[in-house]
Amino acid sequence: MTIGCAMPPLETIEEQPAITKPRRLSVPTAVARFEIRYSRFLDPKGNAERGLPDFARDRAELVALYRAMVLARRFDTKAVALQRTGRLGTFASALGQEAVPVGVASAMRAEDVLLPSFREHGAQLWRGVSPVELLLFWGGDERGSNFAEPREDFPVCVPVGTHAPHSVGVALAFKLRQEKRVAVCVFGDGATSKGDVAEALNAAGVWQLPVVFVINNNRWAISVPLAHQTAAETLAQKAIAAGIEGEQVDGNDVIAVREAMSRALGKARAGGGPHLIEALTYRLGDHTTADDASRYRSGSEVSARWAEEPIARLRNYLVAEGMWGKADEERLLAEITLTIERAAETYLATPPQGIETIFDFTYQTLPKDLAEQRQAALDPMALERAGK
Amino acid sequence: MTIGCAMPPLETIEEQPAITKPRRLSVPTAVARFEIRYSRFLDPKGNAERGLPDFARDRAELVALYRAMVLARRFDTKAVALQRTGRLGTFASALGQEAVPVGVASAMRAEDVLLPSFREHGAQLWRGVSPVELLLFWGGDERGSNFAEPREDFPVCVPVGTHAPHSVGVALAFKLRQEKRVAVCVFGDGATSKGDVAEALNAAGVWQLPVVFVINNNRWAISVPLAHQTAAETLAQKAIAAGIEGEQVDGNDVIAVREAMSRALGKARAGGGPHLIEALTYRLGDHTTADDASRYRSGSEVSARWAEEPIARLRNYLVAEGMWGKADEERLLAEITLTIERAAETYLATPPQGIETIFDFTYQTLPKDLAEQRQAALDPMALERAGK
Amino acid sequence: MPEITLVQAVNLALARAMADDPSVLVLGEDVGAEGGVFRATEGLLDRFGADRVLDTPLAEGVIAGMSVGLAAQGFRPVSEIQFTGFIYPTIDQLVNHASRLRTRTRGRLTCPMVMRSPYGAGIRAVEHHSESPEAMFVHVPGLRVVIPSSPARAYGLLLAAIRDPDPVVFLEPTRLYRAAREEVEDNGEALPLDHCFVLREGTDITLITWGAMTKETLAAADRLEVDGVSAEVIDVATLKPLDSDGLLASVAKTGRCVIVHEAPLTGGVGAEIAARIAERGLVSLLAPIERVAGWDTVMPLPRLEQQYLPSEARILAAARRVLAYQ
Amino acid sequence: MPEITLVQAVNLALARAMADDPSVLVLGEDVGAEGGVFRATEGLLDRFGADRVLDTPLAEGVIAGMSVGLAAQGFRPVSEIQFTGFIYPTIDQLVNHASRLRTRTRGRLTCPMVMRSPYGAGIRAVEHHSESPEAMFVHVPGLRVVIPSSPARAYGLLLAAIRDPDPVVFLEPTRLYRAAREEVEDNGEALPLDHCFVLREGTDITLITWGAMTKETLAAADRLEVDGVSAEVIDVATLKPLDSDGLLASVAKTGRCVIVHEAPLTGGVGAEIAARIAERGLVSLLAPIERVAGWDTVMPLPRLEQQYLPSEARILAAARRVLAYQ
Ligand SMILES: Cc1ncc(C[n+]2csc(CCOP(=O)(O)OP(=O)(O)O)c2C)c(N)n1
Ligand SMILES: Cc1ncc(C[n+]2csc(CCOP(=O)(O)OP(=O)(O)O)c2C)c(N)n1
Ligand SMILES: [Mg+2]
Ligand SMILES: [Mg+2]
Repeated sequence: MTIGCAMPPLETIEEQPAITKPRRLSVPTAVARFEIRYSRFLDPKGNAERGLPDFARDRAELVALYRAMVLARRFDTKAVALQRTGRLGTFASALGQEAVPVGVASAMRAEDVLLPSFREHGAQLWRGVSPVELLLFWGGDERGSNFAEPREDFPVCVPVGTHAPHSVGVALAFKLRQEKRVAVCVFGDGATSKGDVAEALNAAGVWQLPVVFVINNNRWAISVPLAHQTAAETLAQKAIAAGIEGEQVDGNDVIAVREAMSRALGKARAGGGPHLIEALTYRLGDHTTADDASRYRSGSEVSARWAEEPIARLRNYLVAEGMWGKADEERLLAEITLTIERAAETYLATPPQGIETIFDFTYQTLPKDLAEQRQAALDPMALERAGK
Repeated sequence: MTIGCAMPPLETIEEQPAITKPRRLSVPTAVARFEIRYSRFLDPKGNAERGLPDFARDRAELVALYRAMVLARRFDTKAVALQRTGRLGTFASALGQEAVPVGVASAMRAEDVLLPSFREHGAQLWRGVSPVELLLFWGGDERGSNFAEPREDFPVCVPVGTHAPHSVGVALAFKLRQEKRVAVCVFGDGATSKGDVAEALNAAGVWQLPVVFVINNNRWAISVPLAHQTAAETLAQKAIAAGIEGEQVDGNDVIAVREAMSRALGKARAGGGPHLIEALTYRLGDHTTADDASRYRSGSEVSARWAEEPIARLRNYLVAEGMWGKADEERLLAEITLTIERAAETYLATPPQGIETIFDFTYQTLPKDLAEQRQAALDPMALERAGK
Repeated sequence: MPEITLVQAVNLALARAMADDPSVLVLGEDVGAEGGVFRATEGLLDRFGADRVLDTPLAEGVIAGMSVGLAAQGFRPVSEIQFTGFIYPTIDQLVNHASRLRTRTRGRLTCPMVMRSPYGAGIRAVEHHSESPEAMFVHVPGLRVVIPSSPARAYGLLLAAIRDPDPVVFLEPTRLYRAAREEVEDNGEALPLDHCFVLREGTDITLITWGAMTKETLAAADRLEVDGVSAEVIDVATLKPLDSDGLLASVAKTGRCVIVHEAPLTGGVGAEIAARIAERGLVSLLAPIERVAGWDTVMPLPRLEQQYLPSEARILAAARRVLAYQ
Repeated sequence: MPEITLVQAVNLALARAMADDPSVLVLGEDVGAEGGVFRATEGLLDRFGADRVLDTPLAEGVIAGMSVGLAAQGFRPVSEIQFTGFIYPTIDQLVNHASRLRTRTRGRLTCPMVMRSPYGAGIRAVEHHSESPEAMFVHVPGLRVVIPSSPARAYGLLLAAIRDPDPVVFLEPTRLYRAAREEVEDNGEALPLDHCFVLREGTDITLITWGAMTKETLAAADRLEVDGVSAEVIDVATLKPLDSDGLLASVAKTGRCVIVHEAPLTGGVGAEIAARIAERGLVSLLAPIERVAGWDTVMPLPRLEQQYLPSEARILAAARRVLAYQ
């Protein structure tokens, strides 16, 4: 039969083909099998369930993780307080979720690029964004996204999931330049419903890009619980649709998050392609300072979840192992309190930018018509002269 | 610990928690397992590999399927010929893929709703859209989408994958009205990369809607082969991300397509929720009449695929079973040729609509400013008077 | 008759429409138990049940697309997009499907859907929560675009939008959600979808605006009155189709015109209005039209947003230039 | 120097930019072996390899989004959207990210990306392949919008767009892709991105247009010349930022103006141009501005598309009304 022959030729019709007896296969054949695995090291009480990974045998490493989680929580507490007193804009606290950003960032290298959602201050702080910069951003000042370092990290992404495609581009840049760097994109459980995320996972798979996607699954997207977000048993299995690897970790166990991240980053750095990590945690606080979670979920659900929160968990382990005591805790809290208070003062003392900045950064060079508008915006006298 | 307590209390720090010996689990636990199955009944030569489903024991049923595939192919041949002679617009032939639309539509009930892509004429014809209407659409006349029946089916969807969300809405309508109807949405392998499809699958899963998604996987999206479209081993596994059931069938075996569809439709009708079927076929022709596939794929790849095409496969089975002979074939071809030729004549004899129609159907009632434009468009005299 | 806010009027109209017509559905992110982030859908879940008030997955594209499917099946879906910053993924469905389902099927299938979204700046919201993209929708044939600026107009226009047989983008100015109260009778009466509203009659100059900017514009008109200038203030309200006649009639009377909107100047709806006046009202114009609009920059974060928004002072200055023109 | 078509000029500019600058990448659906459905990227894969010419999965959203990521990393991605009917899923990325990456990071990250797309009607294409959505992009602060109307301008403007440090939407009129040939020297010289082009000088009336409508507009000008009318024809070409000065200078000279575009009238870029002239050029206007544009309907399927597109006759009629105005 030749190409372009639209119908089977009439002549062949009487060439009776051989008939074979039906082979009566009772079931269809399985052509692909998948499995999603879950891992953790510390149980909710802080007991080690398995041998800890190497980094976790080092007290300094664990204390650094602990410190970062406490810093994140204290930052959140301060930010909420500033918002409540009208000195900060709407703010999204990560109360109870600190192990995800800290576990993620602590496994990254400085030269990797983080693409955070709006609830990853913990990761931003670890990577060197200052609390002042974070407060500026949440206080409504663009300079908060012009952090001194890390210069190539993306700013907070407010539109849910839309940064996932960016991470594909960043990772492709690394691959094309043959750099051993990895893009890390973090988003929430709600974001997994967005087409952007599916498109990004798929594209990352096609090019086997060095990118790690992390789902900070805090079980709620504002008022929508996970069960109404998807029928998928796990969010890690979103990876299967893209033909990439996915796994689940206890997102309240910072050791588990960091360990999974390290593996994923190592694989990506070695050219092994993308990876998806679903970190199971819980949003203990309101969605943002503009939210009142008691409208849509019960207090008892929340209080039950307090028993799993990541800071107490790691502290229990540290204390049990004799690595941490009351004096350490007091010293740490004092240090962090000072850091945060100073940052808040600096933030509050920072005068707003001039209005000209909104013009000056629209394009690299100011177009003519925009220059005229800039002039008008800067010159209240123009209004005066016009007769107000 | 009470809700709202941001840090674990300092007092508890010295209450040494019990230490348990690490349980040394060597591997993480599997929390979810999935399997994608593949089914077919007729092998490429037309031999039955397994016992056929009930409907396929009935000659009339099989002949109807055969006729529908031949009709689709002949329609395509005619449409391409019309295009080549400047009497039809760009056209997308389904050469070699006829078993998918025919298998899909033949399993549906009249009251179900089909949401087709641009390569499913075979399904539209089965459901009652006339060849004249199809030619009108492809000839550039909106009346082609105002088919006499089935009145609730969606028109051809040209933007890839954007009809998947529509099928969610249609299925939700059925569910809310407690009607035992199913929405059937068909799209290509390329469409599975689009966020719309992922969003639709997920939403259908959340509400367990009566919708069957069918991937007409012809291995190419214009010039992009499946391997560059996704890293996923199968496209059926896109369902896993949505927590819904997915399976693969031989899309060149019309019996397999229809059987899988019947199961999926039955499940959906019974309230069992959505289903995804990946039908594996091959685009034997160019992407459209505007395409030249020899630019991007080899002739030998294509000729090898001719050995699997669906019409010869079913005919071989029918002939081998003594259900079909040369005389049947000749009679069928004559009948279909007549049908198609008459349709083409009617199409060619249909004068275009008046330009007023583009105004009259923009809204249900014509807004004032549009009425003025309608007037201007209808009145060439206005131009005349203006001095041309 | 109770005095209610704009967002309460939206809620009232939704409840009324749902009570009157079982085909009306409300859907979107957090519209159920949460009652919407601004409480526009508060109480609807309790009253009408989970079959008519649906929390959707977090995906604006599928909210728009499933609305098309529901509408084609005879439902009247009223969806909420949480902020206009997240409305862009719906544009594909609005342009390629919702707005043309009727015309591409020559009336066989239609699309009576409403997409509501809070819009505009001035509430010190986070990034992407303050934009005014109405011009993008106004350019799309087959859509209607409606923006209320008072509780009563919110009630009447939303009822009309829901009852309309074609797709409507309904943008609600967040800055006005709770800014003022007005008596609104829940009488089920809709307002027309193709008329602008004269908020204040005047003879010397026409100030044309919509949405939250009605506030500053009315304030400017008050101020002008002190100076002895009689300003007519028009709330366009139904931006598409646009009531050219209503606007032209006012300008014919006053001969002078300032158009005010929050969205960036270039390509804003003010351009269309100015163009129509320049085409058909040129004879009556005694002075150039001025537009006072958002700057052609990205909406700044809250610390600078007040300097982005057209101020009463800018409106006044423009009006005075136009009035002074000989 | 060879005579080449507009689509060949696009190809030439792409090749030139890639040869000059290793950070330039080409990506999109079917841009590789296929060379693009219109052959705009033909030969680039062979010449520059699969690391620089990337066939993407079928997902316009990710094409736009990954361009942002690539651009932030210092690449200059030039993506192709196969038809503007499929460009809508990119709007979210363009509005919420590409156009504001610079301003939201105060210059720390920037977005030098180009998104090319064939656009416009007149080639008897299937549904959704004939739209002209330029106005949607012109409204977005931080974007540039460029439309060439000749091979030489395609070459020079595309080079400029690729070298520009900010995001550019570059729309190519399909109807002109192979309509005419012109000598284009491959000299690597870019054209300015903020100037309109006077295609024909004249003194009695200014005809302003862009894209494929330059053809009918120039024909109308020829015809007017027969009648003794000297028409100036301007190709706006760089729609955003808009060269107001260039347009105003011409209208100041002629006092009369007709604006011609394919996109629907309402909210089209013609509105912005008319508004600017009405604001700043009113004194020089001897007659009302007229706009000749696509109707405010959905673009019809091919059998009616010619009646949708502004014809030479409609342009002429408008010009004559404007000329006759006293
Ligand atoms: C595209 C988009 N739609 C809606 C919103 C409004 N919104 C902000 S956060 C949020 C829920 C996000 O849930 P999830 O992804 O689980 O992240 P979480 O807030 O729980 O960290 C919504 C709907 C948004 N920011 N972006
Ligand atoms: C959203 C969108 N992008 C691009 C196109 C142009 N286009 C038409 S068909 C096609 C390939 C579709 O591939 P697939 O989904 O596999 O369907 P097939 O054509 O193979 O039946 C493309 C890219 C389109 N129609 N819609
Ligand atoms: Mg969440
Ligand atoms: Mg395909």
